[in-house]
Amino acid sequence: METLINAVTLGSIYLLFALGMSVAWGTIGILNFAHGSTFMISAMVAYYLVQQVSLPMPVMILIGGAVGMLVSVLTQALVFNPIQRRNPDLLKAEMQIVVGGIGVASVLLAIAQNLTKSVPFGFSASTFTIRAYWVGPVQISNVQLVILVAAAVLAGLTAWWLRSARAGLALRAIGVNPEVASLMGVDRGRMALGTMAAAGALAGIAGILLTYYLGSIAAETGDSLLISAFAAIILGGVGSVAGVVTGTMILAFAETLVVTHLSGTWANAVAFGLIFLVLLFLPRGIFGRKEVRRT
Amino acid sequence: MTTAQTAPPVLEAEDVAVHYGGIKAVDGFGLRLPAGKIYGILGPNGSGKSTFLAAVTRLVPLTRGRLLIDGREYHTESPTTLARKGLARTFQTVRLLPELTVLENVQLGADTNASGGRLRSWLGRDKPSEAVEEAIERTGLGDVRSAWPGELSYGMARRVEIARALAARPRLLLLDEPTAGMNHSERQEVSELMRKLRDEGLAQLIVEHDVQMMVDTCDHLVAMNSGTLVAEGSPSEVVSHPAVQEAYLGKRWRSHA
Amino acid sequence: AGCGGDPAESTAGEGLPDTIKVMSIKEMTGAVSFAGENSTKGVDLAVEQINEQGFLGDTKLEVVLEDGSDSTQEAASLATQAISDSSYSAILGPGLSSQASAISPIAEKNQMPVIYYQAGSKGVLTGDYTYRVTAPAESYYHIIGDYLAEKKIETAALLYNSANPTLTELGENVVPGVIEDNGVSIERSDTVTNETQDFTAVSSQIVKADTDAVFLLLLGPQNPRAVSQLRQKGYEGEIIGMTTMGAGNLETAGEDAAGVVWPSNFSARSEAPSTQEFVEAYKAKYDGEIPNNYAAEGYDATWLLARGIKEANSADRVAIQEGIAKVAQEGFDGAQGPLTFEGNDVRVEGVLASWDGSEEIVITLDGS
Amino acid sequence: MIWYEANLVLIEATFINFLLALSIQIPLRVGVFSFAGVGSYGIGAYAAAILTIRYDVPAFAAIGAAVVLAAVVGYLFSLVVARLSGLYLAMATVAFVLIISVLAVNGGELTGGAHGLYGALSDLTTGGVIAVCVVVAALLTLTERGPLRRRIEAVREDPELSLSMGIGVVPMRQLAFTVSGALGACAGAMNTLLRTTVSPEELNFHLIVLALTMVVIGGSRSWVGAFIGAVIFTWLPSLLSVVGEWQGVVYGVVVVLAAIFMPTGLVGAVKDLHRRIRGRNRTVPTASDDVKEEREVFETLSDDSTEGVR
Amino acid sequence: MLEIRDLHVSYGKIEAVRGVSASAAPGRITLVLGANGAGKTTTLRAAMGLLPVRSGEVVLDGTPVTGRPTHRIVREGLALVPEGRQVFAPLTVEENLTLGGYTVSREKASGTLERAYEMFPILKERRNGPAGLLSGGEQQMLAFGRALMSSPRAMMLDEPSMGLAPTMVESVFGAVRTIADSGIALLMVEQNADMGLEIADDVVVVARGEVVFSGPAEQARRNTSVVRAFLGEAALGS
Ligand SMILES: Nc1ncnc2c1ncn2[C@@H]1O[C@H](COP(=O)(O)OP(=O)(O)OP(=O)(O)O)[C@@H](O)[C@H]1O
Ligand SMILES: Nc1ncnc2c1ncn2[C@@H]1O[C@H](COP(=O)(O)OP(=O)(O)OP(=O)(O)O)[C@@H](O)[C@H]1O
Ligand SMILES: [Mg+2]
Ligand SMILES: [Mg+2]
Repeated sequence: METLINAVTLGSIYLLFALGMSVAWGTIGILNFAHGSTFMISAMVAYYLVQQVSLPMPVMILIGGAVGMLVSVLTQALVFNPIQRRNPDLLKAEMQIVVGGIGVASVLLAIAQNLTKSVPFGFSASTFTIRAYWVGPVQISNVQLVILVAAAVLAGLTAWWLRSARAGLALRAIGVNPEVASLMGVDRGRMALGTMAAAGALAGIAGILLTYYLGSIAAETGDSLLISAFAAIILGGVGSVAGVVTGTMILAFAETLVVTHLSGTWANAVAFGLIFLVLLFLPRGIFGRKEVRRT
Repeated sequence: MTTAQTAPPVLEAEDVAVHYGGIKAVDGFGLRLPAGKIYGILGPNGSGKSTFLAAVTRLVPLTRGRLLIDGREYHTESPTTLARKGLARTFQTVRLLPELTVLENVQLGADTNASGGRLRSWLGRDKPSEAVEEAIERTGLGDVRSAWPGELSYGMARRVEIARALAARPRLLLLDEPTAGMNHSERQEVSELMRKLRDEGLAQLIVEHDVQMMVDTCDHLVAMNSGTLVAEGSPSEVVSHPAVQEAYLGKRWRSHA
Repeated sequence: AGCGGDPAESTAGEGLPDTIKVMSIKEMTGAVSFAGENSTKGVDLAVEQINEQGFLGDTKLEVVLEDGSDSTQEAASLATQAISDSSYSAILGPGLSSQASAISPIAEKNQMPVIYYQAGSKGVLTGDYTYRVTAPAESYYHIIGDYLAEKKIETAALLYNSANPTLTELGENVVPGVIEDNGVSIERSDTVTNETQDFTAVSSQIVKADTDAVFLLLLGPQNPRAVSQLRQKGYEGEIIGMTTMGAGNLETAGEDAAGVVWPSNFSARSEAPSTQEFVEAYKAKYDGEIPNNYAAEGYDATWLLARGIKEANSADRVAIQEGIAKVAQEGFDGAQGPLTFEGNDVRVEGVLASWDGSEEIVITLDGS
Repeated sequence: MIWYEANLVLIEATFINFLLALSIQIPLRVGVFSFAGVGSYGIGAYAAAILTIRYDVPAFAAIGAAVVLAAVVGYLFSLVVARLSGLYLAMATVAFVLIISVLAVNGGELTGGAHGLYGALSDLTTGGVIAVCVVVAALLTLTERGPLRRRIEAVREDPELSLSMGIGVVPMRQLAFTVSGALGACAGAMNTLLRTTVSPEELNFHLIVLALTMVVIGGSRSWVGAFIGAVIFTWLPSLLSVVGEWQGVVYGVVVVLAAIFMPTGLVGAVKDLHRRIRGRNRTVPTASDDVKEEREVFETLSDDSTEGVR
Repeated sequence: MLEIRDLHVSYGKIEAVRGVSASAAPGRITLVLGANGAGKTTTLRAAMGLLPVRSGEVVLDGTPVTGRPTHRIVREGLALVPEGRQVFAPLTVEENLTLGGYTVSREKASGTLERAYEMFPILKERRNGPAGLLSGGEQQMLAFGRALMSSPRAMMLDEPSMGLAPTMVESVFGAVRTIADSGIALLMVEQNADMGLEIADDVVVVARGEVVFSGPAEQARRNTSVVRAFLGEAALGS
């Protein structure tokens, strides 16, 4: 039972992290490799602030979200947008965007490594203290609760927005063919900026919550999450919120089970082996849309 | 041409069906295309013409039916072997390779049956073959041979498609709306080209919505609707067939007949 | 290279040139820059002392710092540059095993003395020319024994990083040996990898096993996380670690980490006179900053080299190697206390360090 | 000569990285987004190390064996992932790489576990490495012109069209996986023999990222691109050490600028320039006389007015 | 009123359009004719802001829209049915149509949606299937229906009859006439000159990037011989 809670919490963290990445990728077609660094930089800025003034958790979350949003918007405006402008074909631009993201990630990582010397940092200066509660035989901490609730609410909101709002449809249209989307009156630049802002905010929030939960993170933490998130999104199927949720949870469960019952060394092998197997049977992930192709 | 009558048809399709779940794109359609003839398929939008061509070229799996080239069945063979047997086709949408010039796109068609060993054909010296030059000349692409596909207007791009198919020097040519996007005089040029090719012995199967051109060009028309055959015969017979008139032809043609 | 100090022309015993140039390859940027940074401070202090004391007579020791970052290729390339530049007499090597393993064969082949710090993997010291000033934890880890006895520990759990060679060696062989030698039984043994961020699941398991102690053999940044999460999960037993707990790594865990102990090759609180001398000098040079193990190792590496040079009385690489070998045979007192050598690898007595919630202290056991 | 010796490691690394980049580029050229080449790098590295350490096999025999092994693995892998495409395939290949690295960590005696293997002393020289690269580049040149190039273009851009033109898409892809495996293994094996060690740490996500960056920034259509990418990303870190602690930032900025301003890689950028120059000299197939004639024809049409005609 | 005045468009050094002028008044259809590569598509795309305009002006109801971003031009009330269908293949038919009405209110959109379905029943049948699986002609209908959804003031059609069966061509042209009659200005590029001329009010003929004739359709219909000379014998049917 406790393993279940632990796994769901880990899954929720992956989810918070992967959600923004998945939305940007599945709609406007931006696979942002700087997502991990955005996440980390948000936590780092919040850390430096909380060293100055002791802040409560909600304020920290707001700060993280704001920093993430800012970083992400800047990345879009300065890197991805110019790439797309020069390369109207989304598919062709995809690779450039990945590499551009890698570049941004190295910039952010280098800054953070320089400032922190890769020594882990945490929010022990925040006014928030972790408490654990016993619910029956199960122990759950207040951070875990916040994470679970945040993940559920944010994923729900995202799903609802993508499904019901016309903006969600417009985003998907941009992902298919930006030029024709603009013929429909969709302002691609603004939509892309908005999406990246939301994705960045999600990354920032995830950064703050994860730091609270783990106690500390280091400059490199974002990068290791990136692979997991990428894997989870693919596993679930790109472009579907249900897919990310499923993907992150499966990954978290697999890892947790392996760590507790087998050996941590094999966690990666089992998790990725699982993804590999799933893909062999479902080549477009669990909830992935089939490719529309005909002669 | 007595042999043409006794020899088996170049292409024979019998009771072909292609179903996608509940959608029966083709549902029991067939034809026999003799050597050196132009056959045309007419039919409303969505009646299954393109799907039939895809089935014939083995690009989609058959739900049922029989396919024969020169009297030999080929349902299990891959599309690649068909190409080597002398079957070439164009697609309804323009499918040029953006990073090759017009000339190279056409050359690609000729690569299929380049003479000499495979190794030589892959690695040997590369000069546009006679077939390529001829295809370019016949489709009037001389001026744009070194252009990139992205720089072509729609109608020009369609010609490159035709040239690419011709460069393979096929024995059987399938054309899906070859003249869409061309104006009448351009269509006539294409029509003339097809007839000339027929006289040289090339069997052709054309899908096209320009009825006038089809009547002028084809030796034989087949009309389909909802995946099945509704009429078959000489062009004049088919265009005056009531079912065809009802389902397919516009007022103009109805009043004609 | 025109001046008389061209080591290529001088031969052993011919006396020392005006300056002896040494390349220091350290990780100044990238994921382990904290180690390079601190080590460099130790090196600088040692160089300052050596030159001020006139330890090498009129000869000055000149250390050229190069950044090998966390890249194997960079470090190896720098080493080749040093080797092909005849004005360099030796290399103060990097701290990552991967870098060191790449440099060792090159150094051996080209007869260039190299002194590493950290770099605990097996493949690092493969020949005569490579030395290491960080004692492997296995050589002093047994000092935990008394602590186990005093705390009456009977059962233990083990959590180690199995992707890191040093930690794997400890987790699979050394620590279980030490534990069992002291009559403690191992109830659980879990592994994590370099990427592991979340220790909650494994913490839950350890808490469930309810052992008297848990041994954490993890990377620096993983330590505070694992400690916090163990405590959050309600673990109340002893937490015992290894040197990666030092160097301020537990700081972010704050109170949660209070009482964590680990056998260490170095602690600024150690009572060894040579250690205290070093600590004082270090504090004086760096605004009262307390040195950590990386600084001490950098310092000892530099002094080992200087002693070797003095012994050789030459700037020649081969002679220096022989000089270092002689010094190693005798050992000397350094920042880490009395140093002895086993082959080319250093040995120290070790101290039992602990985190008291805000800083690192040394534990002296009064029992038995 | 001094320069050569001092930078020998980087010179060797350039060629190794060149082969590694090719192992990503070859599949990309046929439209397959596969990082399996990086996994083959690991296979090759370990195979060569084991053969050299345990069996004392001569360098080129060890490399050859590693290459054959990885080529076979690459081929089998292509059969397994036949149904995958795009980034889904990319993920599967990333999984392949990570699984190989986990296997290396857990390989016990055979792979030396987390320590890896060391002491793989061999007689491989820099000259040997360069010779191999020259041969590879020469062979690849043959795929970049004439019919083979057209086939590769076709398979990448439009597999279905390729089929209908008699080009076997599946064999082409399998071939790409096989060649990619061979090249990756060659890089890994030679690197191990030059450095005499291999450790599982080398096989990580960063190696994938490095290989991808080299290809995309150098150019993904020609081996020249891979080579340029290898040169840039092998030497850039060293060159950047002059900017000191901010080198990581500058490195990132360079990557970003390249991604923005060279959408088709350096090689592509040069080609585009060439194309533009050529385009300038090409005249539009237009003769104003023609238009005049046509206009005259229409003048007769508008007998009473020429309204609207310019 | 849509006016294109003296438009010049180049691809790099190649001048594809050299001073094309054309206009469409509300309720009227202007037919643009011209051979392959004459520059028709280029003109429409440039007017829509999809290509940079070198010189010249595009004016919609007195407001110059030249050089504005495409989505702004759409909001001004100009719509384009692009050449070659260009439907959003992975989106469903209904989603494609909904996107067409992106700039108008939901109520208005649902009204036009019904109209589009009435016009093309097959679209209604397939409304939950991906647009990319439709046949060529069905996609053309979808593209046309999608443009209707934005209830534009002026509309440009690039070969709307391409790939349509004769009956469908008739109904599309019928629809085009109806739309024009409802007060929308229409500029239509068509290769099907004879049927195009039947519903057109004005004609512009383009050759090699220049206008060679512009005048009322009536004139062209009267002087069939000239049009034939230019467009070929079959241009006006037999
Ligand atoms: N892969 C597929 N999945 C589902 N339905 C399909 C698929 N391919 C074709 N269809 C449907 O089958 C029917 C026949 O399509 P096809 O393209 O063959 O028509 P067509 O006769 O070529 O029409 P057009 O003249 O418009 O090109 C259409 O209704 C189409 O939507
Ligand atoms: N991207 C491009 N780069 C360079 N030249 C181009 C480009 N697009 C079109 N052209 C050229 O511009 C001219 C006009 O093309 P456009 O597509 O406007 O013709 P069109 O009148 O629409 O022809 P069609 O009836 O065949 O569609 C042609 O000569 C074409 O080759
Ligand atoms: Mg069709
Ligand atoms: Mg056009």
